[in-house]
This record gives sequence, C-alpha cells and structure tokens, in this order.
Amino acid sequence: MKTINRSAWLGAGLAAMPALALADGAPTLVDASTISAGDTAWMLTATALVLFMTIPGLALFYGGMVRRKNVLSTLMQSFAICALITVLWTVVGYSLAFTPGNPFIGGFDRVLLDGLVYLKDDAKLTTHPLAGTIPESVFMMFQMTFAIITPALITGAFAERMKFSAMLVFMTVWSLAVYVPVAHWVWAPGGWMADHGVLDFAGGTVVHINAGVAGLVAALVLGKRVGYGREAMAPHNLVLTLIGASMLWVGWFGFNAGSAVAADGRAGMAMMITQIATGAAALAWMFAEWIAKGKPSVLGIASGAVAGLVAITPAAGFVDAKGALAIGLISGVVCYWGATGLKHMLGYDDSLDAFGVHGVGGIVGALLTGVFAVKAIGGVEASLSAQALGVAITMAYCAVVTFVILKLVDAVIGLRVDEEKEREGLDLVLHGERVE
Amino acid sequence: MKTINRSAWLGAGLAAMPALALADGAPTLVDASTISAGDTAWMLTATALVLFMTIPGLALFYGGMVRRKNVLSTLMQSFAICALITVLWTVVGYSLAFTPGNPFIGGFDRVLLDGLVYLKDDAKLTTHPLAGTIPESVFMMFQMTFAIITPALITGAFAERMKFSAMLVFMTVWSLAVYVPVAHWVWAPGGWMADHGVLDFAGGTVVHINAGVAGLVAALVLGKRVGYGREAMAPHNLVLTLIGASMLWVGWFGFNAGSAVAADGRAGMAMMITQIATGAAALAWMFAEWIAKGKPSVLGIASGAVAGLVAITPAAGFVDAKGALAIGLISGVVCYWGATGLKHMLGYDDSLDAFGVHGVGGIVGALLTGVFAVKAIGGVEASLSAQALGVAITMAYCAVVTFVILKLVDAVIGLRVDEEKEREGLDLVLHGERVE
Amino acid sequence: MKTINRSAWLGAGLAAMPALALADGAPTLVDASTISAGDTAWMLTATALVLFMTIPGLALFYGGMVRRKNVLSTLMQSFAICALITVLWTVVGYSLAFTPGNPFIGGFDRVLLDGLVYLKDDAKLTTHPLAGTIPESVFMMFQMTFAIITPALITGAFAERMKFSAMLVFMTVWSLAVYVPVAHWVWAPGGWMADHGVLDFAGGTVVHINAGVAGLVAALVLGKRVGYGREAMAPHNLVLTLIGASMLWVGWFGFNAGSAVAADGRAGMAMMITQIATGAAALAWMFAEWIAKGKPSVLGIASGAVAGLVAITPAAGFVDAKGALAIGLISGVVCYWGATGLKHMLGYDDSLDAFGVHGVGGIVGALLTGVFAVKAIGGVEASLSAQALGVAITMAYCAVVTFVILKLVDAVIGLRVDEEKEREGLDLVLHGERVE
Amino acid sequence: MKLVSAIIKPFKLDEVREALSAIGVQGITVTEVKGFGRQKGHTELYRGAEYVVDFLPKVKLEIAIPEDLLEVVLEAIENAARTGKIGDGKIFVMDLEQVVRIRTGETGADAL
Amino acid sequence: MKLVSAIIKPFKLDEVREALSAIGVQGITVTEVKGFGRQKGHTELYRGAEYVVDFLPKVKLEIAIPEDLLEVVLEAIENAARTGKIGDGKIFVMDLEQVVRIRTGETGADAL
Amino acid sequence: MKLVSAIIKPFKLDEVREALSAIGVQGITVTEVKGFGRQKGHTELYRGAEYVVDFLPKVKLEIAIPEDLLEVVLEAIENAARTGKIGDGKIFVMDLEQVVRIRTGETGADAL
Ligand SMILES: Nc1ncnc2c1ncn2[C@@H]1O[C@H](COP(=O)(O)OP(=O)(O)O)[C@@H](O)[C@H]1O
Ligand SMILES: Nc1ncnc2c1ncn2[C@@H]1O[C@H](COP(=O)(O)OP(=O)(O)O)[C@@H](O)[C@H]1O
Ligand SMILES: Nc1ncnc2c1ncn2[C@@H]1O[C@H](COP(=O)(O)OP(=O)(O)O)[C@@H](O)[C@H]1O
Repeated sequence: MKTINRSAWLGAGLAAMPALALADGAPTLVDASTISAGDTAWMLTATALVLFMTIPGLALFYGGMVRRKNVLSTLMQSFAICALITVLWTVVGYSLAFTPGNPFIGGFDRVLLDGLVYLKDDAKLTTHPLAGTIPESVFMMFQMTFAIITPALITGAFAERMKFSAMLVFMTVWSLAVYVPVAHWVWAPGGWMADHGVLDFAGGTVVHINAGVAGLVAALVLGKRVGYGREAMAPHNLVLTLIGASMLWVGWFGFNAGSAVAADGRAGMAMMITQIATGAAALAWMFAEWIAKGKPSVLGIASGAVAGLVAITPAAGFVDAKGALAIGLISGVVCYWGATGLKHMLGYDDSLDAFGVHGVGGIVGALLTGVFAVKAIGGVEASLSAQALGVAITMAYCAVVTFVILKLVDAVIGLRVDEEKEREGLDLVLHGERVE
Repeated sequence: MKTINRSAWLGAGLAAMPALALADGAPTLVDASTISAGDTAWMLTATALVLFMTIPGLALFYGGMVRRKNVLSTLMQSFAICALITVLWTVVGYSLAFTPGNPFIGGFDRVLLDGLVYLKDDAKLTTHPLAGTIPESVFMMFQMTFAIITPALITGAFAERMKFSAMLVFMTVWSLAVYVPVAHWVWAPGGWMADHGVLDFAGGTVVHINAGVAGLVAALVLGKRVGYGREAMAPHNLVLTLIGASMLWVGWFGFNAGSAVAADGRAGMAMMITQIATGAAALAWMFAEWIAKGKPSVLGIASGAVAGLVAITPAAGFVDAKGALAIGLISGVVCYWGATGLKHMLGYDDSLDAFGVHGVGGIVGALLTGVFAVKAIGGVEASLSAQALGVAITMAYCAVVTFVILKLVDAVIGLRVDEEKEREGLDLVLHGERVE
Repeated sequence: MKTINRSAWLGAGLAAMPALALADGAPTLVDASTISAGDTAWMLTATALVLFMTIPGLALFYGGMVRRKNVLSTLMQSFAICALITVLWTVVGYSLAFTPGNPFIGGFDRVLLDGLVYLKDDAKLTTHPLAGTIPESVFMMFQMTFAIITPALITGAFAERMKFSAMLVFMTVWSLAVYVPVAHWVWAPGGWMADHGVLDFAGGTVVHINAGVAGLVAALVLGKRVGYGREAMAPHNLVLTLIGASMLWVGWFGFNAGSAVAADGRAGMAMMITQIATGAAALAWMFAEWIAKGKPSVLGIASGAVAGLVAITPAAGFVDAKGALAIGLISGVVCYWGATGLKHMLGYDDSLDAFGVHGVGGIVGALLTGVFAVKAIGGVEASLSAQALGVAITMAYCAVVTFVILKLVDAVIGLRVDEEKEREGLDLVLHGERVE
Repeated sequence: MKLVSAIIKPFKLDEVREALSAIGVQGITVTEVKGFGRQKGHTELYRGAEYVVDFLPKVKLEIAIPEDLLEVVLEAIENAARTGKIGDGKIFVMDLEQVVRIRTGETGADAL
Repeated sequence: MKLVSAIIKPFKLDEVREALSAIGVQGITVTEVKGFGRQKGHTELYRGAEYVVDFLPKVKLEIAIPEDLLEVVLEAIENAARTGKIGDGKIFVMDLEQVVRIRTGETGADAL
Repeated sequence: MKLVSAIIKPFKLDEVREALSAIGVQGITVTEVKGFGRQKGHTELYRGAEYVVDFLPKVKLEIAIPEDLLEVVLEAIENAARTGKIGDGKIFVMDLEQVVRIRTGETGADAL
C-alpha cells in the first residue's frame, strides 16, 4: 500500500481489496462482510505494535541516553507527543492527510472523524480505499501511530535543553505543516508525488527522513547543550536504551509488515526482510566500531539495529533476502559514520542522533531501495533517480518549514530553558520530579 | 458482548455467532469449522495483551511510585496475584462466573475446566455462547486475564504496608466472593443485573469500580502508612511508572478491542475510541495540573492516560469519536481531582490512588456511557439512571463484602506488618531481597 | 506440528494444511489463495512474541541477576546473539534444519533463502509442508526466533566471566553444530528421531534441554567466577528480572500457542495449558521456598514461573488442565531443588541457573509429557520410555559437542577474561560502558 | 571551631535536622553511609545462596560549629536521634582549624 | 599535614580537580553528599502531595596535603569553585596526624 | 581517641572488615567514594565521543578507636587491603576529641 507510485499501490491493493477500488480515493460505506477478520486481526496487532514503539520503546531508547537529571523530561516528550498527536489526528490530521482534496493537501471530510462509522444494526461500516479489507477505524489508527512516532523521533535531536511548552507548540504546528502534507503527497490517492515512481513501502521518507532532517534543523537552531564537548554527557543508563531498542525492533514488525495492510505473503516477506536487514546492520555497526575503536559497545549494536530498521523501511516490500542483507550491512556502517564521523565533522549537537541514525539511515534506505528492488516481489519497477528525487524534495521542504516554525516559536515563547535550569536538569525544573 | 443488558449482548453476539445462540447460556461442543481463524488470532493476541497489562505493566506502574525499599514487594504482589488467580480461575472461578447456575452465581460444570475440550481426532471443540467463533479455551483465558488484573489493581491502595501472606488470603477470598459473582451478574447469560439495561462494554464496573472501591475500603481498614503526611514518600523511580503506563495503554487495546470478541468493525471502533479518550484524558490531567500547580508532571500525564483508559472502558463499544473526546477530557480533570483534592479532603491514604483513579474513573465512565452512547454504534439504548443503578449496587456490594473479608483476615493473621518492619521496608522484611 | 513422531505431525498438520502434504517435505510454490489470513495473522504475532522473549525479555531476566558491573555485558549477549543468529539462519541455518537432506541434516536448497519467494504479480508464494496455510517466510521467521532464544539461554550459565569474542565464536559454531541438527532430527520431515514417537510440542528438548545441558558444560569448562562462594554476588536489580520474567511469560504464548502454526482450537488449548502450568509452578516454587527458607522471594516466584513455562513446553499440545496443573506443581518444586540443592551439591557455578531451570525443567517436562499426554487432545499416543530416549540422546549429543567446541575456542582465543578484568566488570572492560 | 560528625538512623534525619535548625545551626552536610556495629544486619537469599549482609544503612551528618555551640548541638542530636534501640549511632567531635565560605571568601566563624 | 574538606557544587568538580592538579595535588577523594544550608531547595509535587526537598546535591572533596601547600590549595579551590551565587559551599581544614600509603607502607608526607 | 579514615579498593572491604573485627574493632562506618590518584582511570566511548573517566570507585572506612589500638589497626588495614598494585589507597589518622553513643549517652572510650 505504501507506494508513492500510484499504479503501484493500486496494484498492491488488488489482492487485498476485492470489493472496491474507488476512482476518487474517498472512504466508502460497505457491508460488514467485506471485512477480513484475518487482515483485521493483524492490523489491530500491528497498530498496537507501532504504538508500543513510541511508548515505551522510543521513550526508553532516548531516556537511557541522556543524563540522569533529564531522563523523566525525555520520556515525557514521547508520552506527551503521543497524547497530543492522538487528539490532533482525530480533530483534523487524518482528514487532511488521507481524504481527497487537491494534490497538495487532503480535505475536511473527516474532521473530528465525521463520517468514519461502524453501524451495528445495519451491519455496515466504512473502509478506506488503501485498505479495503479492514475497517476504516483500524486504518485510521494504524496511520495515527505513524503520525505519533515521527515527531517523537525528532526529540532526540534537541534533548536536554528545550522547553516543554515550546516543544508542544512546535510539534503541533510541525505535525500539521510538515507531516500531514508530506504523508498526503506520498501516500494519499492523488497526492502529487504519487506519480513520480518513488517507492516507500513503510515510511522511510515520510517518517524517517522527515524526522531526521527536522531534528538536524532543530539541533542547529537550538544550539549545543551547555558544556557540550567539555563536560561528560555519557548516557546514564544503557539498560533503558537496550530495552527501548529491543522494543523498537519487535514493534517494527507492526510498522513494516503492517504496511502490507493484510495478513498475507507480502506481510510475511516484509517481516522477514526487516529482520534480516536489522540483524545485519547491528552486526555491521558493532564490527565497524570494534575495528575503529577497539571495543564493541552496547550503544553501538543497539544503534546499528535501529539504523537497519530505518534503512529497510522503504524497501521492506520490494527486496529479497540478499538485498536485505546488503541494505543492512551498508546502513550499519554508514549510520555508524553518521553518528560519529559526520556529526563531529560538522560539529552540531544532535544529542541522540536523530539525524545521524534516522536521517542518514532513511536516505541510505531510500536510495538503496532503488538499487535492490526486485520487480517480481514488489510488482513495481524501481528507479534510483526517482528515489533521489523523493529524498531531495522531502529534505528541502522539511528543512525550510521546520526552520520557520522553530524561529517563530523562539520569537514568541523561546525554545530553550536558561543555562542555570539546564544545569539543574529539566526533570526538576520543568516537571518538579526526580528519579531518585 | 460485555453488555449487562441481556438482549444487548445477544444482539452484539449476532454478528459474531452465526452458528449458535443457546437459550441456557452453556458452552457447547461444536465442529472445528465453526471457529474463525481471524477472530481467534485476534483473541489470542488480546489475551496476551491483557496479561501484559498486569505483568509487567501494572507491576511497573505501581512499582515506580513506591519508595525504593518497597519496590520488589510491590511488583511481587501483581506477579503473585497473577499466579494465584490463574490457579483459582482454573479450579473454580471460571465455572462459577461463566456457566449457568442461578441469577446470582454460576454452576460447577467447569470445575477444573472439566468439559472444556479440544478433540483433535474428532475435529471438535467447545465454544462459549458469548463468543461462538473462538474456542472456549481462548474465551476462558481472555476472561482469566480480567480476573487477574482486578485484584492486582487493588494493591495500589494498601501499598507499602500489608503483609504478603494476608494479601494472598484476602485476594483468594475476594476473587471468589466479590469478583466472580459481580462478573456473573453483569456478564453471564442469566445474571440478575443482565436485564436492567446497564451498559458496560469492557469492564468499567466489574473491573474498575470493583477494584477502586475495594481499594478504598482497604486503605481505610489498614490505616495510613507510618509517617504519612510527615515524611517524604516521593515515588522512587517514575521511569518504571511511565513504562508501566505505556504498557497499560498499549495492552488496553486487548482489553477494550478484545471485548468485541472478534476481529471486526466493532473491535476497530473500540480501539479507536480507546485511543482518543486516552490521549484527551492525558492532556486534560496535564493541563489541569499545569494550571493548578504550575508544572506538568510525568506522574500527572501518566495518571491522566490511565484515567482515560479506565473511563472509556465501559463506553468503548457504544460512543463515537466526539463522545470519546468528551469522556477523555472530563475523566482526566475529574480523576486529577480524585487523586489530589478528594483524597486530601477525606484524608485516607490510598497510597497509589487505586480509588482516586480506578474508582473515580470507573464511576465517571459508567455514568458518561449513559450520556454519550449512540444507538447506531452499540445497537442498544443507554440510560443514565440504569448506569447509576449499576454503579451504586456494585459499590455497595463490593464495599460491604470487602470490609468483612478484611476484618476477618485481620482477626486471623493480621493485615499489617509492624511499624519497625514497615520502616525497614517490605522488600527485605518480607522477601529477603533488595534493589541495590 | 512440533511432534517428533512423524505420523503425529502429519496428523497434526491435517487440519492446518488442506492443500498440500508433500512426501518429500520440501517447501512448494502455491497460490496466494492457499494462505489463511487468520493463521498468518496469528503466526506474525507469535513470531513477534517469541522475538520479544529474547530481546528484551531474557536479556532483562538475566541482566537483573548479575552484579551491576556486568549488566550491560549480559544484556549485550542476548542482543548480539539475536543479530548473529538472524544472519546465520538466513545464510544457511534454516536450510540445514528445515529442508530435505538426509535423516541427520537438511540440505542446501534454501541457502541465503534462495527459492523462498513471494511473487506479487503472479499471486504465488512458497509454503513449508509443516505449515501449509501460512507463507514460508513466516514459518522461517517463527523458527528463527527459536534458533535465537536457544543460544541466548545458554549465556546464563557463564555470565560475568566469558569473553565477548569467544562467546560470538562459540555461539556461531554451536548453533550450526548442535541446534541445527537437533532441530532437524526432531522437527524436520524425515529427521531420524521423527520415528521414535517422542513428543515435543514446542521445543522442550530442542530448545530447553539443549540450552540447559550446553550451559552446564560451559559452567564446568569455564569454571567458577572469581570470588564465588566467598563474595556477595547478589542480583543487583530484581526489578529487571521480574520485568524479564513477565515478558517471557507473555511471550511464551507465541512460543507454545504459536507452535500450533494456526489460529485454531489447538492454539487456544496450548495457550490455556501454558498459563495454568506457569501459574501452578510459580506458586509451587514460592511455597517450597517459603517453607524451606522462611520467605517467599521475588526471584523465587519469577524462577518458578519460568520453570513452569519450560516444563509445559513439550506438553502444551498434548495434556489437559489437570495435567497442566500437575506438571506445573511438580516442575516448580523440582526446579527449585535444581537451582538450589542440586547446584550446591555438585558445586558448579551455573551463574543464572541455565541448567537448573531450563535443563532440569526441560527434562521434567519431557518425561511428564509421557505421563500426562491425553490421546484425544494431541491425537497421538505418548510413551514415557520414548520420552526418556529423546532426553538421553539430546543430552549426550549436546554435552559432547558443546564440550569439544568450548575446548577448541579456549585453545584458539581463550574463553575467559583475566581475573583483574573480571573484578573490574565486563561492562567497562569489554564494552567501555557503564551503568551510572 | 568544631566539626561534629553524627552517624544516625536514616529515618531520624528530618527530626535531627529540625532540632539543629531550632538551635540556630544553618548548615549541614549529609552522606549516605553503611554502618557496621553491634546492631546486626540481615540475611538475603537468592536461589538458595544466603548472603549475610552485615551493614545497615545509616546517614552521616557533618556540622561545622563554633566551639560554644558544641554542648547544645550534641544534646540536640542525642535527643532527636535517640530511639533507645541498638544502632542509634554515634557522634564524633573533631577540632576544626579553619573554615572558608567559597562564595565570599569569608573565613572562621563568619563562614559557618 | 592537613586534611582539606571542600563542599562544592557538583558541576564545578572538574574545574576544581584541574586547578588542584595544576598546583601539584596528586590525590583526591570525592563523595556525593547532600547539603542543607542557606541556599534553598525545591518543591516536588506528586499527585497533589508537595514535598519540600531541602537538600541540594553537592560533592565533597577530601584532600590530604602537606602543611605548606595549604594556602595555595585553599586559593585554588576558592577560585575554581566560586560562582558568586549562594550555595557555592565551604572549605574545612583539619589537622592530619598521620598518613599511610597502603601499597608501600610509606608514611607521612611521602605517602601523599 | 583517634579517627582512622582508610580509602581502599572496594573488593577488599570484606577482608579489611574481618581483619578489624579480629582485633576487636566493633564499629565501622563505610562510604562509597570516588578516588583520583596516581592509578589511572578508563575511557568510555559513546557514539564516537570519548569520555576519559579519571575517577575510580573506592570505599572509605571510618573507624573511631582508642589511642592504644592505633598501631594494630593501621597494621591490620594495611595487611588486609594491600594488593601491591597502584591504587591500593591511603590511611589517614586524625585526633578525635569526643565520642557520644546516642542510644545511651555514654561518652569517651566507653562509647566506641
Ligand atoms: N568505632 C566506630 N567507628 C566508626 N563508626 C562506628 C563505630 N562504632 C559504631 N559506629 C557506627 O555507628 C553505628 C551504630 O553502632 P552500633 O554499634 O550498631 O550501635 P550503637 O550505636 O547503639 O552502639 C554503626 O552502624 C556504625 O556506622
Ligand atoms: N555549618 C556547616 N556545616 C557543614 N556543612 C555546611 C555548613 N554550612 C554549609 N554547609 C555546606 O555547604 C553548602 C553550602 O552552604 P550554603 O549555606 O547553602 O551557601 P554558602 O556556601 O553560599 O554560604 C551546604 O549545602 C552544606 O552542604
Ligand atoms: N592526597 C590525597 N588526599 C585524599 N585522597 C587521596 C590522596 N591521595 C590518594 N588519595 C586516595 O587514594 C586512592 C589511591 O591513590 P593512588 O594515588 O591512586 O594510589 P596509591 O594509593 O597506590 O598511591 C585515590 O584514588 C584517592 O581516593
């Protein structure tokens, strides 16, 4: 389903949607018998898995990497974003992203989820044209979990220094001004990037490049943490980080195999491909670091696994086992460089490597999808130049709009806590709490 | 399925049970072909999710809120209850709750699960009339996870001071004398509350009001912790609490969407409604606290999410997105008051707010179900007075019986550890262990 | 499916594989319509659950039991094994275990997963004869998660003293030289143990006895930890252990109910049986310790639960509720003795009781399967002597080969870190990291 | 000036601090310590391995005071920290030659 | 010999250590402590229960030095630890009768 | 009376405690500290950022004793704590003016 190429997703849809294929891409009311219990069972599960990736998965992954005095505030960001985007997506986000409008943005048909119905007595309910065998409620929810994790990923870039209030305002605007339109261009029937042949199975571009680039811009706009480069800022508890990475790994089965929007052979392939790339990337980062620095680290192997998960995301429905191995090995090594060499070379303080892992991994994955996609598996032709175009446009749009939003928020309420508060730690200063 | 109104659950059942609708409500032996693999897949998953809510979800949610010296004993309560109720439910609980008996209590047909069968060679197995498309084993297990979490919720009220032995005895008796009959009245075909039109989709009354009220009574009977109000009793590690809250959130999809007992449009709606109310409640508590106390806290937003989950539980199959938003916002604010204003006003030491969150949230949710239920969605009419009746009867029965059991246990083996042991901490004193 | 007796798994397969039953046991290309969405939904979920058992489940279960200075290195072992076996299984493990070869080892047909396909445009994909209603990709992945957890279990035996490099080399060889062949003998169509009537539903022999015995041999070959018996080596954080045990419990539903390879009555029974045995074993260990030592411990009840999970694994598809209760109670008490009395009697330092719990529990479960199996449920006759034979052969083969591998690795790169490094802690010494 | 170092039971910290405050002591430095003494520890048990844990958690208060306050300070601590049970702790008194307040550079009793 | 004990703000530790190192001090023992003093603490809030946390995290440095180094050591600590804001901490000086280096058995100034 | 303060390697704690016990010392107060000294620390590496961690975990024992026990106490500590490798630690001895046992109010050597 998650194919930018329109004919591609229509093709992908054929097996899954016997009963409907609407010209205008709007959800429709159908008979309850249209629904596949098996597909629905899997998509309910996949939705739970992707939510699990953000809370507690990502929250822990990030929370373990900050200093103890900031762990609660870091967890709080993911959790609050989860609540915030839930409401935002319900009120207007889903409608603007996934209902017909123009090629640039969707419409207002589903504001407050109006018209998304389940009618018990009539045995009727609505389905979305991208997922004809499951209830629209489940499709909407699955998409919501993607809308939640994307801003949560950004928080890694500005950890340990941003005001909580500014974060909430920024994310509200960013979600509507960046995430929602890009999701519409790429995934909605009729989105303007949908005819350019870019392949993005499960959100490498919409989720990871978007989040990575926004993180990079945020790291630059906010500036470095007080003491960065001089004081020790070692992760306070990598146990949390490893739990988080493990949950991301397991939850990513929902992310990628769920993007088949059915419990079928495609979902199975996507899960398998995801696992292979992730294992390979984890080993690649580990050995790269072992060779370069003399020791294989826990943070390294965990980061490598996440790098592999990111990089395989756009490719998960298009490549075979060998392609997955290659993408895993390459992304593990390149992201190792992204989070170490590149970052130090350019000197920004992307605290938890939102760009170094998600941005770089997303770019690597998007491009390699163009290289390793197999026509027989995905049912579509891939093109490296189309992939590069998708990456470039997303990066440019995201960078510019993110920059503008941050500058506005800074002008109005200020982005950073002051130095003394930063020293004391955000947990106490912003939330009045402390981990013993 | 979980509708007190009998015609309601029968109605709810129609879509899900084409093959059988037994007058007497007893499980029957059917052909293996009756089983829907899709529904079964989802219910196996939902069962795992609800178990996950208790261990480790609730265990961590509570464990993070106590003082370090009591963290293991707090976790142990949830874990031991899980083991204990598993055996109890197998031996007699399921039979008394879900097989035909009289309007007040079920029968002994399924003692030691006798007659609940899967016969491989004959390709036959039993199903329960409330869930005709899944094996009875799965229905029994799903219900078991509800029977487990309810007593585990109570432990929050008497944390940090109860004897482990007394806790085990109390929970054994309470489960059989309170949980099992209330579940029978409310859910079993033929239960006496089944004709009063009370709606309770997934257990707001049976689980949350029940647990909350029992907790309140326990807090009153046991008395306050030594030093309460004078010494600092700050939560020792809110990281654990936030992990726990996140697991409760994700696991609750099993609780609420699983209560559709099928992978269908109703399950999808229930999941969606749950998510919306939870996001809204988390924000509501957060902003209420921010306004009242100057800071949004991690414990606050996590508590708000749980409050929303509790309040939406009875309503999850009956309301639309706007109703969910309203229930979420209201319950977030009211439970904030329940766990702060109300508690301080009345002065009891409900250590982790079992009543303030689960009791108050359950009551709010039960009543608001009467206000926001939409006939077209749930297929049933709601009535505020019927809801109020259900709440009142449950509260009264639960309070009286809980009180009696506690007094008896106190007389026989004593409820509390002595003061010196309480000071030293239950981990060492009761279990001979310590978190470094 | 997981029945050593060949006719048994063929029988077990009948319900699940209407479309194919191949004489030679090789996967075949079938129409996409052969696939059951319901079964696939469950097996995707079950696979995620079993992966979740290792990361983070087992990692935490073990990580909490070591001293603080070794927690990261302990977690790292499970995580790295997960990545390593993923690649190994992809490259050659799956092929050697599950494709036709000779009775002792499989063939090379699926090297690099060649021939395991999903062809979108043709609407075709491969399935494995042991699981005809789900894609071969899912079957391969489900089996991979078993191949991952087995070596990870072994690490408990040599915790806190083995070199990371030696561990990686050992596990690579062990997986190919022990796990893969034993899995082939026991599970693959045509494996030589397949005709001896040994029952092993979900891997009691292949996974647990194998891992336990390998652990015992490793504990003996590596020797005791520095200071063992003289210095305090108390678990540094049983919160982690209890989280881990809980995740193992929940994830085990995937392990055991997933071994039905379908979302049917058999899966439901397996889940129910698993739960009952686990609850009973947790209580049994707890009360045994309470009586013997005066206090019920958190580590005890958690260990008891794991013991029950291990012991019920081979029996989960063959016994009824009463059998499950019996197996649970017996295994809880016997494993309590295994991890306390037996270990102290023989004096080896099996640090986290890989043998005491998994080895002993696996043996108890395998034998009791012969006692409590019910023909009507499993569709097969059980025999205590056949079970004993399976146990004995696996133990002997595993012990000898493990010993040889360890001695070789020791000769080439050395198994243990030196004493000073062991004192300093493996986190710093091997990985350059530290938990604050 | 004197440096008073008191080892007390942890749960007595608040009371002692208030007692000291009441007699005009303005600064205290507190350390979490483990005490070995006549009061016996406890036994921990992990899978059959018994660990006798001899030490008990205590807190140490260090209080720099002018000489003339010594008697009242000792009395205040004794009264507030005493439970009468074994393990109540000790007070040690040492001579303090010099004190500097870092913020201002003040020295001697002014710096307290 | 003297034993200098300095209570400072935690984030100043590195600077103080470097300053001491620069003047030839070769050994320091550091303890995490909680300080009560003029600098006021903060309030934590958990479900409506307010906890006034009076103490502030500080670190204590203990430095054994030969008598003649005392002045420069005090100066080095003062300069490196001073922010000028309340709560900068104190330095205490005590007489040190004897020092032993465990490894060699050396005693006195040689053992420092 | 004397106050002996010994900084030792953590894994030597049990041995030292037993040695002291053997010569009749009945009470010890132990603190976890970080030591900077000649023994060098280690390097930690997180995503390419190297942190040189100079300090090493040590434990500090404080033991109040009557004057006449000083020699045997020093000897006992030295012998039990010595590994001969760098970083074995130091023993500091200070004069102790007064001791009070809180439980009983006893003072002086009786209070030890
Ligand atoms: N000689 C000593 N030197 C240092 N600390 C001591 C000494 N004796 C006791 N302590 C400290 O005082 C605490 C209480 O002492 P203990 O002998 O248990 O009881 P009591 O204070 O009632 O005599 C000990 O835990 C230890 O921390
Ligand atoms: N009389 C004292 N005895 C022991 N420690 C003290 C004393 N006075 C202050 N301190 C320590 O010094 C720290 C700083 O003191 P404070 O009064 O807050 O500010 P300032 O050093 O600026 O006067 C305190 O937190 C405490 O640890
Ligand atoms: N001058 C000093 N003042 C206070 N503590 C010291 C001093 N010198 C050493 N120490 C403590 O003793 C420990 C061991 O000292 P170090 O110089 O590393 O080795 P050694 O004891 O073998 O000379 C240090 O880590 C530190 O805690």
